[in-house]
Amino acid sequence: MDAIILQILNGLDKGSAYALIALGLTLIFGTLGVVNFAHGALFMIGAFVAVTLQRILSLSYEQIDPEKTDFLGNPLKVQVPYVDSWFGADVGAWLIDWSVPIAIVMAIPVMLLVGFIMERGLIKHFYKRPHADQILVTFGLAIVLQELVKYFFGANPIQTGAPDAFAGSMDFGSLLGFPPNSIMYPYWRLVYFLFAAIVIGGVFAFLQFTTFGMVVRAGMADRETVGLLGINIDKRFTLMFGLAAAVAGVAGVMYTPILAPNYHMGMDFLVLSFVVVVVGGMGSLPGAVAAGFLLGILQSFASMNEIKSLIPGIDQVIIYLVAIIILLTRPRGLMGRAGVMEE
Amino acid sequence: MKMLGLSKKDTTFLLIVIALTLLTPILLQPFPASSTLAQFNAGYPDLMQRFAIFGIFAIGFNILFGLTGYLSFGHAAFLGVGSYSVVWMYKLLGYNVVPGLILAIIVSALFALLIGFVSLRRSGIYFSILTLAFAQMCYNLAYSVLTPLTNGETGLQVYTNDAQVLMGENSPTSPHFFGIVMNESATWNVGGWQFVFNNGYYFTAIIAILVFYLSLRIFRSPFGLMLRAIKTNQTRLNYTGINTRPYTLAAFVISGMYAGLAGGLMASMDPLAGAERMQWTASGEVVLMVILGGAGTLMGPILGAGFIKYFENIFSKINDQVLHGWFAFLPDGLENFLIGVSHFFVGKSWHLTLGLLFMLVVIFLPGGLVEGGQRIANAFRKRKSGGDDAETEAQPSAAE
Amino acid sequence: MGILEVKNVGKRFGGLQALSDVNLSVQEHTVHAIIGPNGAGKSTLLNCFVGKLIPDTGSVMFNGQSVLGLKPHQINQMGISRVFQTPEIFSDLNVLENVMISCFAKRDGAFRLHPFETVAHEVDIVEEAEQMLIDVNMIDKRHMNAASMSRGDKRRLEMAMCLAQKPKLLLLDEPTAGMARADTNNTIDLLKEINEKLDITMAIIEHDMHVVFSLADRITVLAQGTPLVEDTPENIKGHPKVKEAYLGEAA
Amino acid sequence: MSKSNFTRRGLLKTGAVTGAGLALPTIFTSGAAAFTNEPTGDTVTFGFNVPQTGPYADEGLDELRAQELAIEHLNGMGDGGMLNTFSSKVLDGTGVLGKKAAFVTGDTQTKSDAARASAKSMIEKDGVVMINGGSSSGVAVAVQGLCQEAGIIFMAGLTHSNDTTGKDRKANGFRHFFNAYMSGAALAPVLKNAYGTDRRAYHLTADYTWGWTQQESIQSATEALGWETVNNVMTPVGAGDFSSYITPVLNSGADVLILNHYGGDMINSLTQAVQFGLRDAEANGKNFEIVVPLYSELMAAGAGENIKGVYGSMNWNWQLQDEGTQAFVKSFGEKYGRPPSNSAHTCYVQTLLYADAVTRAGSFAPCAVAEALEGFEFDGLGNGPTLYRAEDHQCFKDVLVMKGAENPTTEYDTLEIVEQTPVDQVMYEPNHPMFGGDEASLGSCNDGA
Repeated sequence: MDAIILQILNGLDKGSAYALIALGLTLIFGTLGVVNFAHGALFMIGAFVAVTLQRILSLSYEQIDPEKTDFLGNPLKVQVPYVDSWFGADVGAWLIDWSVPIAIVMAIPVMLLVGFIMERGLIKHFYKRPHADQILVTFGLAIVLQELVKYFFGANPIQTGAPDAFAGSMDFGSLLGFPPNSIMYPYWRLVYFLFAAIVIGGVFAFLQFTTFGMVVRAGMADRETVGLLGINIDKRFTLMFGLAAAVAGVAGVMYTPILAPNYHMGMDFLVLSFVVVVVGGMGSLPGAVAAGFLLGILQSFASMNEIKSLIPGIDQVIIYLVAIIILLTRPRGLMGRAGVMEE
Repeated sequence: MKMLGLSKKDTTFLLIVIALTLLTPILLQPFPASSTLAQFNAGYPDLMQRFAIFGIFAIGFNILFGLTGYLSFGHAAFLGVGSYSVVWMYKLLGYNVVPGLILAIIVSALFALLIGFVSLRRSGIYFSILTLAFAQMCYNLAYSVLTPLTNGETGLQVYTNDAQVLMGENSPTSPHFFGIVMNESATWNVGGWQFVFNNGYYFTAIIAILVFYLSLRIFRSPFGLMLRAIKTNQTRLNYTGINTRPYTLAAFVISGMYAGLAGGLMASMDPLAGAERMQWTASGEVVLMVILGGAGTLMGPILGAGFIKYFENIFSKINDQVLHGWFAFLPDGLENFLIGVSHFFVGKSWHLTLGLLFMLVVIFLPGGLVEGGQRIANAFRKRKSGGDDAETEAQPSAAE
Repeated sequence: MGILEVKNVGKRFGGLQALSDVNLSVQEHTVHAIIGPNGAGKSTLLNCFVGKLIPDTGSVMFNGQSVLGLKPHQINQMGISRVFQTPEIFSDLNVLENVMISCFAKRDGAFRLHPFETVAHEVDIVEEAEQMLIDVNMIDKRHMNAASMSRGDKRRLEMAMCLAQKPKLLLLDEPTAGMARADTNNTIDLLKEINEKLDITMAIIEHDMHVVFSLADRITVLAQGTPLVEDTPENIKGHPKVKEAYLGEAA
Repeated sequence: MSKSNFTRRGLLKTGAVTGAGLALPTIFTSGAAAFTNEPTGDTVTFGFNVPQTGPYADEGLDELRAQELAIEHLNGMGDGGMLNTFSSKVLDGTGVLGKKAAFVTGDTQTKSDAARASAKSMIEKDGVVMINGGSSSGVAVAVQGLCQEAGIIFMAGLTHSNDTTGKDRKANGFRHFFNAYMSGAALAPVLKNAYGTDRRAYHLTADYTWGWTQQESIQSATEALGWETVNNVMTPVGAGDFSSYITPVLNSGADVLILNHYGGDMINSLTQAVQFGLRDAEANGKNFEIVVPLYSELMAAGAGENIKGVYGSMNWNWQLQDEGTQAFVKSFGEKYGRPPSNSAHTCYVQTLLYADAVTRAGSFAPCAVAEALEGFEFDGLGNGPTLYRAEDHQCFKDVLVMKGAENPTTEYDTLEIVEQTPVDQVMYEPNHPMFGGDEASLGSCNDGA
């Protein structure tokens, strides 16, 4: 039983990441009608905003420590972060320690800006072009973005830990009446799940309760009408794209302590997130979220030894198997509408 | 001049393609071997073979995507299946490529029939994701659980203790076609140039010409017309008494067989079948080739395939040493600056250049490289004739 | 016994009874119009004929055979062609190719694997299609891309595609919707000509009374999913029930 | 064999081939060369085939640095590095057999197909006489097979699977790097001292050939100590999130987790295992421990603090104090501002070993070179006395057992050397069952052409 609850937690956690990426992808597709293969790259850029902030906070000057020697036998140059000398060692260390949560504050404007530039500079010219063109141009962009990141940050994963305050695990089982220490779950993963829930809730509330959201929802239901509503639709599209980029970006920031970011993490998530979106039903926000969690949980269960020993390799194919079954039984995914992306 | 049931225009076109293909070893070797530009020569057997093989793959993919508009993201699965078939035939029978290639086409057709039958129940992106899912399952399983069959990460290869029941005393010990050994070449030295005529290349090239001819026939056939009609308007086709499903399935199976043949040829040139051949990136690569070259056109896929393979093999090898060689005549500061800039685009950053080129081509040449070629041709023709007859040529039948 | 016999057809969408108890008989070689106010169920009924919808109750017999449960292409192969409200043509192909597809469908059936023949060598088909284009007066446009034509020409092309199949029954869904008066008159003339020259039955769904009364031999008036009356145009014109349900509101 | 197997266009670069007017059949057969890519000009070209794109690009970059350095040293530039400490003294900084050493590079992308494509292009287009480098066993086996067919020498880079010199060994292929069996054999005594003999191990294993041979080796080594193996779970390569494989570990009755992962997989699985509190947990009344059989500097850098106190093994480390190591670290450090990684070391050493063998053999012919390498005993290249065993072309030398440092002073000393396991303890028979048994054979060497 506790093993199952643990796998559900794992699944929710995986599902959070899938759902957040799929949410942004669906926002872009639903409103702008653009298939964005660079969405994974936005997730990756978000993660590297956290890395960059950590690097900035750790910017150091060199101090010669005559006591020690470096690998060539010369006196060791010790790196002292500027923040340490400005704010004192304690505050400095705290800032570096908390770089991931702080990066969220930074990531939102950065990602909005990235989204705006992408939409204004490139995507807007592709609204009327065939989906195949959109795929090719955004795929090209994704490659360019990840190669730039590789150029500056290298190919090796970069560790960006969670703040020490979130290190360790919470005794989740005792909340549910299990004996102590039977279900331990890392704080940061719980934080990630809560964070994802908040972001998803926020996006839905935004769409539900604001005028802007109403226009967007109207657009997702019927793109023609948005045109009729007409008041500066361009600006709204840009904003929409920025919002989707920001959602992907903060999802990336928060994921860094779970998965050390590297330059190709966007590509790794790309295929998966498209499967999620399609299983949920193209253009359906609730569908994307539901499919994200569903696939996350199923994947976790498929990874259990008991199931793997019955069907070897099931954990490697479960996502695809589920996608096939769902698409064959529900022609347009879980919550898709007719006619979207079927021509 | 008409032949092989083709119109005059198509016959000329085919003859040009044949000539270009057969002369490839010379055409791709424009720089003398001692010049610094020899780096850009592409006339060595492996790359020429790849041009032909990926040309076949892309031509086949174009029959599905270019004509019917169904975008498969899983064609790499057939490529892999084809390769495994050929290597297994090496292991069981011997190094003659014929049994393997036949098996590759049959097995990939069966796979395509199965995957196509299921996936074609849906259209649009749902179809794409279904094919992707099937291919990724094949890849993941081939990489891990199916290792006894595929030799996993290492790739399936021939061991000395394999059965090889048809191997005679004097049989060649590498892939051959009834004694014509694939990796043997003849070299021709003229002046500073050296041209390499490789058996394997000509074997793949002749097959490529054959399948190109087949695809030309398909494009011009009533079947091809129906496929183009499917892309345009399935509703009308249904209400015109046409059952579209068998047409799309036939197109899917044909393109799967092309892919299987291409995979088989890969293993015929180089007796190893790796699982990465089935990964989604490999499926994506052929999509890019076709779109980059010009989907739905006859030459586009071949151009796209050549373009991407050229980049992968030539640009990735330009390292600092080479750059220094090129810019050595410049003053030091400028030399270092230029090398620094080049760093972004060549050697380990060749992906970046490829990504940029994708973007540029799609932005400025929506019809792919073929459209670029047409524009240039039209510009020339306009200049010649004062721009009067360009209009009639600008509207070729969709399958130009 | 008509060529198309509709008996007790009913169709429900959720809470809405779209069709109930529809009985209809279209006689061979006649032009039969189905009219009715918006939402009367005309299109639903038409979709039941062509296999897009399957009625919940009743039967639809064409030439003595049931069409229920058959796919659109199977029904078409039985001899029913359909013209859409907005012309459905192959816009990426040229005009001649559009018509040739119909000819191929007529000759080769729902599916035939013919990947190595050459379209240009199918002399019979080409001639047949060109003759069709001559008949509809479009032969000079045969190499034009279908997408670049005027709406009237697209309609004419669609009609040609249907006629090229030599259907026994031609279904027309508001063939003059959105057309200018001149175009409408041209279409009426074309349809009249077809009706006179060819051995064909037509069923028309139409709003435009001008069209209906110019063409129809018999008229069925549909209201709220049920046929109100069925009669000749002369009789329908003065029918009180029709006036009440349909013409009345227009008056 | 009158026809050439692989063409030698690279020769032309050397300007040795004179232009012939018209093609004649005799030219087509080109039987002039004694072996593939026989260098006839005043330079000889080496092929460095390393990952430049993909997840192991950084590792490939470091290998390239080392190889460039080796070329410099061979040509008498720089400070000579390990040439000064190498026990064989035939290399004198005047190139190789009087020819200047040059190199070309290629991108393996860490994919067998791409690696073979770039290797073929080096052989066919650039006329290389040997290929060196790589960072995965799949690639190594694939390229080794190619070099065997083509008739040139393959010097493997980082490849740790038993198969490379086991069931997939080839007469033209040589491996300096250590292997999974050696890792297990070297780690076992250290693990025994640190954690005792009464332990229960849980394995997470990357689901591909290297993972399996690694797991098999470490399992047999630990079981020989008396450890029990609770479970062995295969994880998909590139899984990213390993949480669903890690959560069952704590309640499984195991008290040691062995991560048979490499690269990004290892960084993620170790980080996540630590996140899930495995390092702080107790099981069976003992501290729960994690072991990572194969370490690399880049993995250590990527995993950061999580590796503290975690045992693993390496082929070589820059912190070694012998003369050869110091010479190499000095010249590498001065050129690139960082210490070399162990895969860089292997690639550097392999280049020197090849050049040395050529010089001793007096020929570039692969069979002559192979003969010179077989059974070659040397010292001064950082690993102490080393033997290139003739039967399987595997180097035998001491193996380093490493531990994540508790208080690293710089980003380069995150690992510390715990022990240098002597070569005798990691020795095995050439027909060991894990290495293909009696069936495994080198075949005969191939000169090509």
